[in-house]
Amino acid sequence: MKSKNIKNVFKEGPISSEFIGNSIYKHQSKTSIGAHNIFLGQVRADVVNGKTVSAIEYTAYQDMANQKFHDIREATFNKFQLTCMHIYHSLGTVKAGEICLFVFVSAPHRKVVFKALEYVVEEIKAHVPVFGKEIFEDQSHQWKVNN
Amino acid sequence: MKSKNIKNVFKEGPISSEFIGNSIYKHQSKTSIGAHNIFLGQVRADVVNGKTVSAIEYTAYQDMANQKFHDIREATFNKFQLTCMHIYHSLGTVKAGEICLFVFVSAPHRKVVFKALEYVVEEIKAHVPVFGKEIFEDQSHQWKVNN
Amino acid sequence: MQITIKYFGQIVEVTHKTEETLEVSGNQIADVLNTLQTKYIKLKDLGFQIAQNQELVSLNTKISGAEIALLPPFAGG
Amino acid sequence: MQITIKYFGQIVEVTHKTEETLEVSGNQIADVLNTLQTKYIKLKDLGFQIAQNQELVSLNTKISGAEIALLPPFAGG
Repeated sequence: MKSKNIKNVFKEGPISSEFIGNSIYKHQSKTSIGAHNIFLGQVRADVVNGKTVSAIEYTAYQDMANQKFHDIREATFNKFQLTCMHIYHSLGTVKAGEICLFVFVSAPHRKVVFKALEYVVEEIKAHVPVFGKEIFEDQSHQWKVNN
Repeated sequence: MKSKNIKNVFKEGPISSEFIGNSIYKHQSKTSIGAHNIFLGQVRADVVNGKTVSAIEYTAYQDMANQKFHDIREATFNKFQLTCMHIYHSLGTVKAGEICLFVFVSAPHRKVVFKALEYVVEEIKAHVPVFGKEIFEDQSHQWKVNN
Repeated sequence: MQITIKYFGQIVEVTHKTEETLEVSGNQIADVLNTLQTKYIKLKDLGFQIAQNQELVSLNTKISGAEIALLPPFAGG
Repeated sequence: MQITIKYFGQIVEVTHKTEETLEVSGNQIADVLNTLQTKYIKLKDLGFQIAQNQELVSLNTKISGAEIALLPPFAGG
């Protein structure tokens, strides 16, 4: 297996605002940082044919996904001068309004964090094998596709 | 005065991670949002001629600054399809490692939030009359200049 | 060759299982796909990519014996 | 004309006050600047922009009677 030293990016259920706040707090001891940029993916209550999405149930090919997250992380550190980067993705049920993706990049100066964050998020959307089942209020479902 | 209906963007002292976490929490009832992007400016402990910055003391031409923040807000909503936007800036003393700027943009889909956030931050840096006195550990100081 | 195959997302609605080991004859990924489409006719209606040993592969990639996975469209984030 | 003038940041280290009202003769912002540079010689060493009624103005802008401010380089964020 390739999964040596590969972090587990997944968290069961939604990512709480307390977790995010605490993650920000932990970076206040890193006084070389001047700029943080955070992306949060939140589950939308989309209406499809009159039915409203109430939650997304996430599954993943976890070994491959963690490998891809690792590769994205390495590529991002190679491309951009970042001080640190953190990625968390939900598995299982995340209700509408709850957060399913948390990407956090930090650097001494701001310009690089904008480019780095967008790069990371687009790479995740394109290359990480995560699957989302959109559950409607009547318990029917459809499969989410990134665009 | 032009300051009718102009929000006050300034907060006395640093912006806490709890405040940011709570602001994220409040957006979980807005279920049309799919993507948040957050910029945080953090005071760096820069070393200049062997002396380390321990804090920045912020002052501002407050009426003009709030008017500029308002103008930036209006321009951003005109340029980008956002659901909401929040800006907070510190006044007074913010120690190294603490947060002095919090910009929060949200939209149904992700692509627009990256562009909008960078636009807002660059506009703030260029056009808002805020002044920063970098205080060194020996209480001497120098004046910060954005670049 | 005995190959372990994993199924994800919408694919599981057709296979009704998340993993199985199958005997595959032939030496290309295309041969795996043929075996699977014979066993699960409805697979032909679904869009998916195929990974071998956690890397996306094409139909003419050689079968290595490593784990194969059928991956429907990604929906992370 | 009586003009209220505000000082910010490093400018205050030269004027030792944050605000004052001065009598200015002439009708352009350049005349305000001349008055100030006569009163505070060290102002010539500092970089700043001038705002009138909370908008940046140039030296040949007409004095409107509204509040004027001397703004050193911005350092927000």
